[in-house]
Amino acid sequence: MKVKFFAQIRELTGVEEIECDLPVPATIDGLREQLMARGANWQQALQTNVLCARNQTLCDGVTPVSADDEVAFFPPVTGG
Amino acid sequence: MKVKFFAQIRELTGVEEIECDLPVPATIDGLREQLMARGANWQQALQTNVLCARNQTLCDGVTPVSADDEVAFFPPVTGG
Amino acid sequence: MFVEVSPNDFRQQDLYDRLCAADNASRSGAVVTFTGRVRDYNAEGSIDGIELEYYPGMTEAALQQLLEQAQQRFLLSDAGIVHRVGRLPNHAQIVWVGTCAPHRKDAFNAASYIMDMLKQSVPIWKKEWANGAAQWVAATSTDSQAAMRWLKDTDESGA
Amino acid sequence: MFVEVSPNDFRQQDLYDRLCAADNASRSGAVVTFTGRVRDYNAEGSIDGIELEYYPGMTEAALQQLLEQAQQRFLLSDAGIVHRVGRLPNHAQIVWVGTCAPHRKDAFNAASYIMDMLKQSVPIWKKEWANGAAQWVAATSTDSQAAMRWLKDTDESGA
Repeated sequence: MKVKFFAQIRELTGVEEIECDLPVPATIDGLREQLMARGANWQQALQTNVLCARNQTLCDGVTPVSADDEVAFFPPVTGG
Repeated sequence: MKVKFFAQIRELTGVEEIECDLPVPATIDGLREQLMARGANWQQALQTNVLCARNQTLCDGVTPVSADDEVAFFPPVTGG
Repeated sequence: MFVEVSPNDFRQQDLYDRLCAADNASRSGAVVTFTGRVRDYNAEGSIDGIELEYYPGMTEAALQQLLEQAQQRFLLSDAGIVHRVGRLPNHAQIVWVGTCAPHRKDAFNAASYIMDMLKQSVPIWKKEWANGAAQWVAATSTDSQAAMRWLKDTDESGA
Repeated sequence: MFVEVSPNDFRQQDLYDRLCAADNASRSGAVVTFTGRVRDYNAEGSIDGIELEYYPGMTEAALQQLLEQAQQRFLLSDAGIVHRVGRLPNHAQIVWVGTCAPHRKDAFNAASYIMDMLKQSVPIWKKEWANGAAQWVAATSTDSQAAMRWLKDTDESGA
């Protein structure tokens, strides 16, 4: 599945977008745990104050994900 | 003194502006009485729901007037 | 600050640029504009334009005083009002109010306040045309004398 | 209704004309526009412009949803949002919101509502530049998840 990162989270992970295997469990929280295992910077980036979207719609940690989803992690918004 | 009329009051009196002698008493209400004595249309025009200004500043019936003042009578405003 | 009363139509860009021309206005974070236009109906049915009468001199002074009062009440960088008079067809622009402020709440609230006060307390009178005849619009304020009280004495303003 | 997210600057007249182009919009009595611009300071001192990041696709969809929600909440004839992204210098235009309505209260309230919701719930992230370095702006909302809740499920909107 395609996973995108924005703002502080993009800068901390050092990537804008990656391809990930379907996590176990196949939920947003499962994916987040899998990503945080990649290293200290990933853990820092995704530990707190993170919002997520599945297929460009805001979602929760318990939201299920499937292989063809686009998931995104980003901090609280500060636009306008 | 110069006296101006606007909107419905201008149409009822049939004049935009007239020269008047200083009324007795020399107040807005004195002037109004003097004008209303001119005829039925004047009475109708100035009887109710009339605002007045002395030298382009809103004023009351008891406001004194002098010979070189500009006085105006007009209905409640409906602009914008 | 600027105030203009004239029969002429206006362009949005010109008034926006004029509002923002002052240095502190050009640096403000928020700009709000309001434009009022002739509706093609009233409570009774369709109308065929309006006609606005004003009191040259007093109307401009009242608008100017209104801007000063808005500046005392809200944190504004600048503000302007342009009001047309005379015969205006349906959908024509009637009035423009622009406000510049460091923060958007002040810009919104000031523009809204200016329009509310303008409607009830600036010497402008409206006729509506329908079926070839024009009828004066009745004032909606229940106590128009009270509504215009703020114009009586400049010392009372900004209370 | 229109939504646009782009690095390009915009002209007030163009957006006003675009907003009023629809037939029912051109006949509306009230038009309100809000323009947000880069302030040259923050709480710490002077800054040297900002940089805005967005989520192409999701940002536009959120803005579109916001307009639909405003139309359910207020009596609007039309509305539009244009938001710039990328590096923007001090005093540059950032965002434009325009609303058309039969009555001015709806136009004012809808524009103000759209800006409030946009600030707390549309995927855009801001960096401020100062002394050659850029710092992400911290979100002001105490519960940002709750603030964005309305974006989760379109069925919940307009409640």
